[in-house]
Amino acid sequence: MSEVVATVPNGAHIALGGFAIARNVITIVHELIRQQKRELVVSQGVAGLDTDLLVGAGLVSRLIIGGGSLDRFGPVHCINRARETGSLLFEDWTSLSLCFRYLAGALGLSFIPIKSLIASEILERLERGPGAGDVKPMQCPFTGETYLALSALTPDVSFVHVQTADADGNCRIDGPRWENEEQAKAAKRLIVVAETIVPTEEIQRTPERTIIPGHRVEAVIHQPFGAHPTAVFGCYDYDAAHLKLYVEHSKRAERIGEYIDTYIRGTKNHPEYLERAGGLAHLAALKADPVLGY
Amino acid sequence: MSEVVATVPNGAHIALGGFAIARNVITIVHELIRQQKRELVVSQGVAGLDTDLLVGAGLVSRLIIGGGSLDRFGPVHCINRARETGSLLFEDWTSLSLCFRYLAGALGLSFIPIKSLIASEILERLERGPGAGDVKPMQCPFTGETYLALSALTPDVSFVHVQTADADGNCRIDGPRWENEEQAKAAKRLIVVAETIVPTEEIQRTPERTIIPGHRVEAVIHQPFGAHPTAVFGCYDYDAAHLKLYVEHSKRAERIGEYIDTYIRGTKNHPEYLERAGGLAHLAALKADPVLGY
Amino acid sequence: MSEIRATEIMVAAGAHELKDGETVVVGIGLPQIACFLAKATHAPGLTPLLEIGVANMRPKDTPVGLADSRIFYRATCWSGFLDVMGMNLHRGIVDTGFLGALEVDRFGNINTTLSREGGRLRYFNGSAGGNDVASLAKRVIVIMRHEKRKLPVAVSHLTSPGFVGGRARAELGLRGGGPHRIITDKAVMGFDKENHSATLVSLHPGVDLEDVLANTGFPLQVPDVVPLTPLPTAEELRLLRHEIDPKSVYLGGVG
Amino acid sequence: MSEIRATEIMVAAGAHELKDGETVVVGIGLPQIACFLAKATHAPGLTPLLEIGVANMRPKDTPVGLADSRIFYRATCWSGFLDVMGMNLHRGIVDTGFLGALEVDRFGNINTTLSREGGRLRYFNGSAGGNDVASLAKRVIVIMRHEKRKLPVAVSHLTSPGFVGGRARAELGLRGGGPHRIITDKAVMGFDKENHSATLVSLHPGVDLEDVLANTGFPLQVPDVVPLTPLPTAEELRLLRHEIDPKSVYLGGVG
Repeated sequence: MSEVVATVPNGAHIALGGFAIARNVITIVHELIRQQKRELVVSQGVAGLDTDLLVGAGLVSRLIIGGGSLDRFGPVHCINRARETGSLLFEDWTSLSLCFRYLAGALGLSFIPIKSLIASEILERLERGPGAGDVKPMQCPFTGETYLALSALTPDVSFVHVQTADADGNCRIDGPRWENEEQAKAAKRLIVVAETIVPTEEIQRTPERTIIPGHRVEAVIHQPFGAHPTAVFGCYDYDAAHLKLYVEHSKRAERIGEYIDTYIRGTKNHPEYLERAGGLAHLAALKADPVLGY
Repeated sequence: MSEVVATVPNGAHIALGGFAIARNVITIVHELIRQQKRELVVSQGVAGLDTDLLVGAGLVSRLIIGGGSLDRFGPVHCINRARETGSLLFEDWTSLSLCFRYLAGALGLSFIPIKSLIASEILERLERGPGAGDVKPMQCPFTGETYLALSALTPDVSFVHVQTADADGNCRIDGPRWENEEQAKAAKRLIVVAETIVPTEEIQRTPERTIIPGHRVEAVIHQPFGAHPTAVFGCYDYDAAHLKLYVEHSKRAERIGEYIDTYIRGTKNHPEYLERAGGLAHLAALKADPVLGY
Repeated sequence: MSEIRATEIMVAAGAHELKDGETVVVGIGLPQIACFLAKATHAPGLTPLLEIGVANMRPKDTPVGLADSRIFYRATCWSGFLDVMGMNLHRGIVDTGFLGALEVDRFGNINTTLSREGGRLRYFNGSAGGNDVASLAKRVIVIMRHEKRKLPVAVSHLTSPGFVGGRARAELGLRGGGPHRIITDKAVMGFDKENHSATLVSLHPGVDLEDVLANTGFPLQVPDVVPLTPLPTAEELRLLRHEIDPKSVYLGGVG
Repeated sequence: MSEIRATEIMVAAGAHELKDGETVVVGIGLPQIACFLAKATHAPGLTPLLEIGVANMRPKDTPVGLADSRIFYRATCWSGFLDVMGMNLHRGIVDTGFLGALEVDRFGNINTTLSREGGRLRYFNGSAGGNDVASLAKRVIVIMRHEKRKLPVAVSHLTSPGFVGGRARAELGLRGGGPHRIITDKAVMGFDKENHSATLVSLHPGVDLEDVLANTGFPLQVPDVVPLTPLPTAEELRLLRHEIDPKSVYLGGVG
């Protein structure tokens, strides 16, 4: 685990597979913070606790996101504060435009056309900012229709948290998958964190459920409750109490450090973090109902 | 069934979801022949018995395919003969280029770039033939790399044979799916033939297996053995005896009519065809082993 | 039956805009509640889509947001952005996009990115799928609280385009039909076919015109005759209060 | 043990070209047999892909073709063209493309579309994924029968590009590395780094140079020293005959 994260160089472009408060790669985020990585470029469709923490801990120099939210628990305070103070390069995109950029990367295309972003201030800001080189108006060679061309997004390392994988990295993702597949397959390196490791025979029973085939995966990390305090459909619900506690800290620049010291820098690894976050008894209460999935 | 096929106008561009001798929409093909449709444009990744029959019966004026085969049972004789005699407009593409053209259609893009076809005689012939308006060299707006732009392919009606659907048209496809998803979602109208109809509650148990959501589907036709004599993974194997018999007829221009009269024009509907093709006892022998899937 | 809440009038008005058989991309909160209400009443064949990759969900518990597993319970399809936003929305088959907003201006431009309260810049969630939906859906319905500062002449940040600068959508290079309705706790607004500027469609019962005009930051076109917004029926209220949002997670406050 | 068949030498030679850990798109027939042999011996970490959307299949029965359910038995992933041909091949991560052919010329151009026997034009299966694989894989291996008419100076139809006109791949605008080996029932051929023309790599035991030259339609470059193609080991023969193709569906005749 820590060895895997150690292979991520400072300044790397990492992509995270979480969405708001669902399937965040908390295991990875915590370890990146413990190892005090610097100058990271982070891309993600809709940022959640994962990226908010990385920004709060000061690891990020540039953000490429379509949005950010902790759902009803509040906004991504650290990210928004960083924008307000201009402490990092910020690229504001949309869910579909980032998905298309990852898709282009996954397909080995250097660009892809799109019909959104057009006539918006999002585009104006991209054209004035660090994203200027990644958007360009173009015409369809056949119809002449005007599109916005987007450059492909190919992260150095993509991290995704899944419910089920085998030792070879064949991954199942249950519930909606937002841009997980395109993001994972666009990346130069792919690292998976799985709640459950199953034998390959189990994967072979329903190969149509394999969203990411093993030959694309560099490493599989087995970490139950690896996305806590965010939710993993079919495994456990989000930890409302812990999310409230997090927002209490993230709200103020001077308090986020407290959270990071207590729960991340103050713990050696994810199991220790889980202990500090309430331990087995507390986690047991979050376990998903097998029928409901939450 | 026959009402559904009756809604397909002469001259329509139809796309078929079969591949060689797997999951051909035989039910649909037979009915198109019984209704003596004319001037059809047919597109498909890799043509099989389905399109070979339509060409053999003289329904097709233009073919847009990436290849054709009946696997070890032989080539697609009717299609190849039509090319040799020049009796129809023929566009020769590749698996990926057609998949990309359907993908563009499915995404609402009027074009998509690709790095295959380049420097081949396939491209030369397309540029000289009816496909001339659908390929054009272009540069990436960012890297300047040269691509071949392909126009989107949006069939008037797409037909796909699936293992499982519910009454609303939510479809599962087991086994490999070639270009089924992109083709189905590129089409203006989508008609599904299913081996088994399950209650929606069953679809809701594993929504991650729904490849085509119901709101995209205009009609669902329930027809067990609807793909006979081709194979449907998990349901039944191809009918080797019948395929040999078909090839015996398709080999010679003067004999294909015999097959069509006996098995298609000479039968009122698919159940009657199945009777003539050997009936229950014969079909029972083709049923798939639940573990092997064939 | 207790007094009808403004939120209940809003979601009923939203529901009445949706036709049976439509495909609708819904945002979290009141849009989703309105969609479920329509589906439970006159539009059983409606297909609600969530940008994250969900079709036709039938939640039994009220979710706290788009990433809450509760919202995709009993869906008939789980996919991702590429299917919902790409192969449905960008494909051009989404009839209605149903959104919330921080600010909406006279031309239906939407801001979900930032606010400038007392000169201080504050950032919010950004677009996520909002800009994509506003750009590509055949029509867009916004549901929000009716406040002068939330309905300015021009949004402080144009996150999602309406009739930008009062121009036609085709002129802007956009495929989608653009803004259709703004539904607030006081009124329902639409857009003028000619000048694309906001016009009053109906007033909620008990709300007078002056109140609306005083609380609207942009010049609102008012027709000679302004009908009343139909109240939710008793059955609609029962569904909202006992089945769709029994804990008043969304109907409690104005989203 | 019965006499070693040419097909067995061919698939063994093909298997020896594949390294452990590689990703390989395989065609039906001898390519797939060679791939399974490599996986069963020195390359357990090899990932075979089928264009139709299959990864890492482990068939127990011999299929009649690419559309035969037998070939995708015990796969670890079922997807489609978009994943295998798009997100693997077009993405540039496929190490080897392993194909059959009707004709291959001195520059490794492949014809799978038509033949001109006695002036009569006959059409065959066309490209399917062949052109895509030849255009995009890092290197391409062709396995076929060694006949003068099947190895002409120039193919009668250039279905899939090699070093077209003897030009470098980059010059042609192609991303993939191009032809690497032609494996026949008489010899193994490669391509000259400079002029990109076919060169002899090894002769199968018992085949003499004159035989090869007499049965090759194009001028074949011959190095001073021509090694012998290693014969399959006893273990490789056992695997081929008893596990991989026990019914000799493919090993019976030269594919």
